[in-house]
Amino acid sequence: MAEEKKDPAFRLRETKGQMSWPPYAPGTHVRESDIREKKINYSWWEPEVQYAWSAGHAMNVFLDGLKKGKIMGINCKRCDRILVPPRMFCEYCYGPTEEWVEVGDTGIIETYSISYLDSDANRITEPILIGVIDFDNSPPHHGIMHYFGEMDKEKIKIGMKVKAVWKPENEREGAITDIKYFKPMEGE
Amino acid sequence: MTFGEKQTDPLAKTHWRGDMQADYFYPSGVAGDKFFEHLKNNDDFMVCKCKKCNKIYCPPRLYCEDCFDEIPDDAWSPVAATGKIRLFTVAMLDAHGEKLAVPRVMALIDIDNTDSAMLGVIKTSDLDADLTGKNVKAILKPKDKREGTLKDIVCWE
Amino acid sequence: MSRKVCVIGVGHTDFNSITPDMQWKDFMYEACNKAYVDAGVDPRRDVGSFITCAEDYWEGFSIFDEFVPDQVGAVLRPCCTVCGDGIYGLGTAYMQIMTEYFDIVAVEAHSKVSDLLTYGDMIIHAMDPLFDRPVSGPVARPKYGGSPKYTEAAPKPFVGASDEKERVHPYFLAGLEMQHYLKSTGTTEEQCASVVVKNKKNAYFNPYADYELNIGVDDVMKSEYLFKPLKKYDIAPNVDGAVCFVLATEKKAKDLGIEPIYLSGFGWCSETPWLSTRGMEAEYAKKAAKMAFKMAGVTEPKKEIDVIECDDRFSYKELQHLEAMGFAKPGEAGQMAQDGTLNVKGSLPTNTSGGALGVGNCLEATGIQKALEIVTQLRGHAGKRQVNDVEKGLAQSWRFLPTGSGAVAVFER
Amino acid sequence: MKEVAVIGGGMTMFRRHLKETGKELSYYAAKMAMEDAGITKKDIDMVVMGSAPDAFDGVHLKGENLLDGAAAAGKPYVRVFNGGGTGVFAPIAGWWHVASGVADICLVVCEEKMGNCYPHPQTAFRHIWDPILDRPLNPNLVWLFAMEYNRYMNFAAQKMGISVEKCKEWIAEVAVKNKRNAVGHPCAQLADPNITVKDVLESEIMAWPVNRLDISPPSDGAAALIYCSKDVVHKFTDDPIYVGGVGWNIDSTMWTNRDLYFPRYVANAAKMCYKKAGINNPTRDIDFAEPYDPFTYKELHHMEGMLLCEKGEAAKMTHEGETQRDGRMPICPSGGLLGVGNPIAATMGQKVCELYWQLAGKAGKRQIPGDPRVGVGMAWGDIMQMATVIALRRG
Repeated sequence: MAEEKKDPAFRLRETKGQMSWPPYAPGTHVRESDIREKKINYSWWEPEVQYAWSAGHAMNVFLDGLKKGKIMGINCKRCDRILVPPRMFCEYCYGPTEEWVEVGDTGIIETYSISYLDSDANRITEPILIGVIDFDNSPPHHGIMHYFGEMDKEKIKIGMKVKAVWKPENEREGAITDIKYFKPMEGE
Repeated sequence: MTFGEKQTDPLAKTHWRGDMQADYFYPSGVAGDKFFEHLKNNDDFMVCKCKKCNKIYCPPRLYCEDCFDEIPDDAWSPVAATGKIRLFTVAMLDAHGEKLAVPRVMALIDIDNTDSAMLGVIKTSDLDADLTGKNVKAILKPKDKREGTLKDIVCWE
Repeated sequence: MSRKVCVIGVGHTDFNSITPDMQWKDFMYEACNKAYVDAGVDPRRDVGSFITCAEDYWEGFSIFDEFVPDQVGAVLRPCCTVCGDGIYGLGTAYMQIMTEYFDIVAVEAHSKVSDLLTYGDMIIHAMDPLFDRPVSGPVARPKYGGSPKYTEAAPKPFVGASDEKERVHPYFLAGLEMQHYLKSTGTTEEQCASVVVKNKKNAYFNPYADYELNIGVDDVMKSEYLFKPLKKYDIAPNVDGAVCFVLATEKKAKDLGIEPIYLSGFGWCSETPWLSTRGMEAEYAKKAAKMAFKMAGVTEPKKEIDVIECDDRFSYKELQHLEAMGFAKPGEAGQMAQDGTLNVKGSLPTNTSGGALGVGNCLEATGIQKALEIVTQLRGHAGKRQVNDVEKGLAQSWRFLPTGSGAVAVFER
Repeated sequence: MKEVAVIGGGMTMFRRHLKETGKELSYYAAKMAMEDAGITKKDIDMVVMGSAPDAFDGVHLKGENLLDGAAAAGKPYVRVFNGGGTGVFAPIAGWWHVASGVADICLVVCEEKMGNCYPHPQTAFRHIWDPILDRPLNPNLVWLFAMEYNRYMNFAAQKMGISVEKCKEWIAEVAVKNKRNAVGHPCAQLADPNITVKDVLESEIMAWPVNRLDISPPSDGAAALIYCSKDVVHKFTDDPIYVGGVGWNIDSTMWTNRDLYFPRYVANAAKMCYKKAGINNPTRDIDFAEPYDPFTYKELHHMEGMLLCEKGEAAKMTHEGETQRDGRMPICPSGGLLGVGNPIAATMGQKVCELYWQLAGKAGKRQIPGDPRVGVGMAWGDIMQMATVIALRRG
């Protein structure tokens, strides 16, 4: 047990009138090793938390498009704006969106990161390249997040032109992962 | 019509599966740790009493929920792991809404000599009996198998 | 006080057991859009602040607040989430308007419970992890896979073992409470059954209700015991639905040419979360009602309130709440349900919308659905279920198992 | 509207794991604040709880579970939630309880127990992403901030006319400043009097450009604050600290549809707050600020959003020492999240309680020299979209 206080109870009255706040820090620190060695009593629980979210019409069209090798956006005519990923309404004018458009599968890197962490915060040696891609046919700063591949981590930069690499058609299932990653376009 | 177009294809893939699965660790806390540490080595409950409200808490607390005063170390004492059934119900369903193979009798048990109750599973074969007011005793795991959680209480009998 | 808060617009979706055609965003958008059209306001220009009532685990996101602004019209505007029932949202909106920061505030609450596959386990997850939850069953995940992975560097801590295979359904808590209610007040199971019959009948006249049913007390009594004495028909089934309210100052309402329905008082209260020391008398409803009546200047609730919507997600709850709020003496509410006092044409019309038993259990939207019914009644738009001469109405809700918290709102014309 | 005064604050130790349950932590913080104000549970009219995701503590409806620790058993109690913004949003909610005239005395408690989530608190963060567009890619939360960091850094470097590497160095100075400021804070998890820029730049890369010391790690902790209305404040103090104004604002969920270089939502929230607080010229009227600093660049990003400096120039201000405790505009004198720790909602302890302690002259070793009269606290949350701002003033 680390730093076990003699009196874990909080005794503020004794420090009344002191001018430095907080007067001291209530709490008992526990180290990760104390937990592993079961030096404190604890309970454990594994909840079952499963969902099946309704995708909604806009996402259905988008996912269906991915299956066919297309990235679909939708137009808000009032704002003259193509929304990618698509949605049923425009968040700026609060009106319904109208016309489906393909935005193509090429674009530029809006921003990126070179990650040495996986999704559970475990350290990895071969980094994951990840970033936001703005499509050529969508307005500036309208894109999606995805992986980059066939790319040198030394050479990646903001504004680089990239193109989607799709899974073979028979392996696509209507998911964002139907795109394997984005790779640099020739000349980059 | 709220939207420009609506879904009309009944065969469209409408749902997306996912989860929020994670495991959870719950330290027993200052008061809980005393309770479970005691339960690991003894067959009775360690409880505490608010000196101001004269309320005896089981499970014990660090502070009194009514007057919000701290409960000092010298207000702790053990009580026997026995009680009286205040309320009971016969649960037929599991958490998924399916029939339990064996119905489970769940009860709220007033712990003797305290002002508190605990939830518990009652071991009984008679599902139609009126159990209200019956005296029950906690059945604990063998001492070498106790882990310092509420699971050390197997059931009440 | 100089400012008065009133309802200027309401909107809702249909309530359905499943809603596969709409994402949660579309669903909320529909309700909000209808409310804004009803009030005649443009959310992007007129509405000052937005409030959503939601809990993460009901929705399936670690931070649900993220997924709110677009569909309620709150992009780049003040918007927040209140983890509570819809009536908590209404009260919050009331306070925000009273600070004079805003003139118009929108409140949204919804249930998309059909997205959640493990409903029972979720309520177990709300029980105290140390002293209540382990009673329900095994610690290890019993059914679905998909457990998190552990690495050698960060292994899984020691996990206890147990013999049971299944976790028990958390509605057993309601079974316990119902037993307490029946025993302490002398109410009978038949009286609870007549609440079910009444509410499911009322739902026939409510176009958005999803669980209308033409049954008699006998049918309810013959339905099987699931958590004795709680029977199958005593339990409100789950439903999807979204409701949005637009609240404004009295002056704004007049400017917009809308006859205001005043939110004249609200209150909420929480009892201790410990099942171990909590009474089972719905003390929360009593205190919340007291606070709301004080704010609304209601001195004789039984006389002054013309229509009541109270939480009836289990049939006995309606009776228990009526008694707690002072509309009946302990043990009398059951009699009132039986003799027709609580019917639409009775002297104390209760749950005219069909309540949760008729409309469905819509989680955090329960309270706001009840408020919606009160507003509909006060506006005189309730059609065949319209109560005559309504001046004041009360909506009450409970935060559901395993909590002891609830809220009350009083509306008047 | 009623004027609202702060009359008490409290906080617990911040650590990766604490032995206490969430309720007990809330109790410690609430009790400290109540002792500070000299009130008992009877005096409290209403209680507000601020707590971020349920998925950390591992309790559904966690607000309900925590309520007895927040002195709320038998009282009106509500929980508000804005992701990371909760640390300042809960005090804002407390403010409207009193400002609206509904309550005279309101207790605000913020609690977080991130250590409960296994295998790692990141596991819970995995579920904050869009389930269809992002979650199938198995994202890590740090990626998100790394991407924003990168976008911001490129913009700032260009604006200040320096190289990206130099800019990263200047940004790292934020970690040095805050971890040094935290020395003397009894609750601090990460105080380090000897840390240097080199240490920060050479700590392991998590997701470039974010290094380990650029991040504030997950913690357990709680904090509490007590408000009273101006009508009753004379019972507690002669020199009250008032809430000048509050503001909050949220941007679109679609973070990939926004330009990340500048936080528009912070600017909107700050403008709302400043307008109410009568702050016409933020750089002149504000004496010190506590912007949210879970990552080094965020402090700078938020300073710009809070209009405390020109867009893209906050790093320069830091480099020139203006944001030090004795500088022209002290930023995060408490040590911030980078120095004290980041139990999401409980950061109210640094972001609002600290304002109170500084203005009341109770901050001890951390006290800002001079006579601070106006302080601004800010928090930020959700998917880089929510900003909450509060201004406190003396007298």
